[in-house]
Amino acid sequence: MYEIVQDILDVRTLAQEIATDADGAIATFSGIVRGTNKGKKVLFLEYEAYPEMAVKMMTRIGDEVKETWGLESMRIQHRVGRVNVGETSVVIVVTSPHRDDAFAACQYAINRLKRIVPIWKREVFEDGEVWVEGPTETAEVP
Amino acid sequence: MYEIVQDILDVRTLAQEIATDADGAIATFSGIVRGTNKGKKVLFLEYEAYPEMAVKMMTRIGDEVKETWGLESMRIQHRVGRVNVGETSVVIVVTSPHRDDAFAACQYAINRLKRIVPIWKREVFEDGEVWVEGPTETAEVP
Amino acid sequence: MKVRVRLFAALRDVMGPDLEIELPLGTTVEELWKRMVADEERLSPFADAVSFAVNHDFVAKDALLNPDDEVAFLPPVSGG
Amino acid sequence: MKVRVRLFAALRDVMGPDLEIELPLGTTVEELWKRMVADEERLSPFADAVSFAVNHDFVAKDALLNPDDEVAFLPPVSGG
Repeated sequence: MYEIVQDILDVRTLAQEIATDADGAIATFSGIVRGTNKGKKVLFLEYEAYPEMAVKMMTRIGDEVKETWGLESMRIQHRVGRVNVGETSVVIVVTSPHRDDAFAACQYAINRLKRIVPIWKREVFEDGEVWVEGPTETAEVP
Repeated sequence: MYEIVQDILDVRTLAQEIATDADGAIATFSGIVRGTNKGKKVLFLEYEAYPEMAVKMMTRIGDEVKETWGLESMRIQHRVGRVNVGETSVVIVVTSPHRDDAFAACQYAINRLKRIVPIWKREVFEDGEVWVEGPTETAEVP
Repeated sequence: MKVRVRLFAALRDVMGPDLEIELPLGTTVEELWKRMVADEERLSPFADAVSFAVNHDFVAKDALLNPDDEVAFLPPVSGG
Repeated sequence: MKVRVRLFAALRDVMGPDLEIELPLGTTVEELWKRMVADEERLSPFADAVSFAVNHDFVAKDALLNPDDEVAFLPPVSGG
């Protein structure tokens, strides 16, 4: 359900694997690599993960979604390695009986992922590269 | 961009057709046919549209999304005819530079579609069928 | 004047998809609907539950009809 | 006792991915980090910017380490 992958499946396949007879809604989020950042042309991104902990933290997000919305049908795939401009780096799929829950859970999951899942991206430009740091929350336990 | 169709394209294809270099987020909503409604087993749904007006109203929703979030990259496809349990009846795809806008616009669009787009569904059960009516808003101009 | 009337879902089951109706100038969309309900008893369950559309846009009930308008009486929509 | 230290992103560029470190019993995760920063000048830019994880879970800075723990010092994450 929660995976660090080299290649992301398409969202229809992911959704079909989790949807049940009671579900009427699928909400998905896909992160795609932008061609520019702060005015600089991005060539591609390189993602690195702490895979064991990343899966554990994505599973925790799944538990939080289950606790808040009662939904057990969520999938997250995050790529590592090189991801080119226009390609998908992360996909979150939530299926639910009702659409408001699907949207809320999906949006919660991507926001949470960006805070607690140990994955880092390096932006590669024509003239160099840089590790991107998320918002700092020093030594906090998220 | 806004279509009444016999078959819905997969969301990846729809997204690829509208995403630009500046987009970093894709939010999608898919409506799928539930196997039961109010405890009764649903065999399938039959959707009927007023096609010319449906496209016009979906285009209006697109205009509203553009006005509110500045997003021009939305697609909506809604099926007509028989749609079986587990199949997708409607898909909305929004791409955006930022994820919060993508979610908000996508959620707005499906809520609005369910109020103003002239499409109706008939639920077919083992022992009969019934036209489903949305919330009544008599002679109101939505 | 003549207008075209289009009907959908439960209303289509009663009336068929399409009518042409001859009306006096100055008729409002609500007056046309009331006349149709008076003429066809099976429309009475829907009397207070339709929205009015003219030429593919919602209109208020007091909208005046014009020759060759395409009028539609819409049950509460249930797409999605 | 021995613990394993894993490093990622900019920290990995400085230190490599993986270390084994011998520590006295009763060492906290923050004490280990301070010792590493003291030993390796190139870690100083990150001194106040890491989160602590032990055995794949975030921990507070005063968490005591145990033999064979897997410790990680995490720069602010930037996935998504």
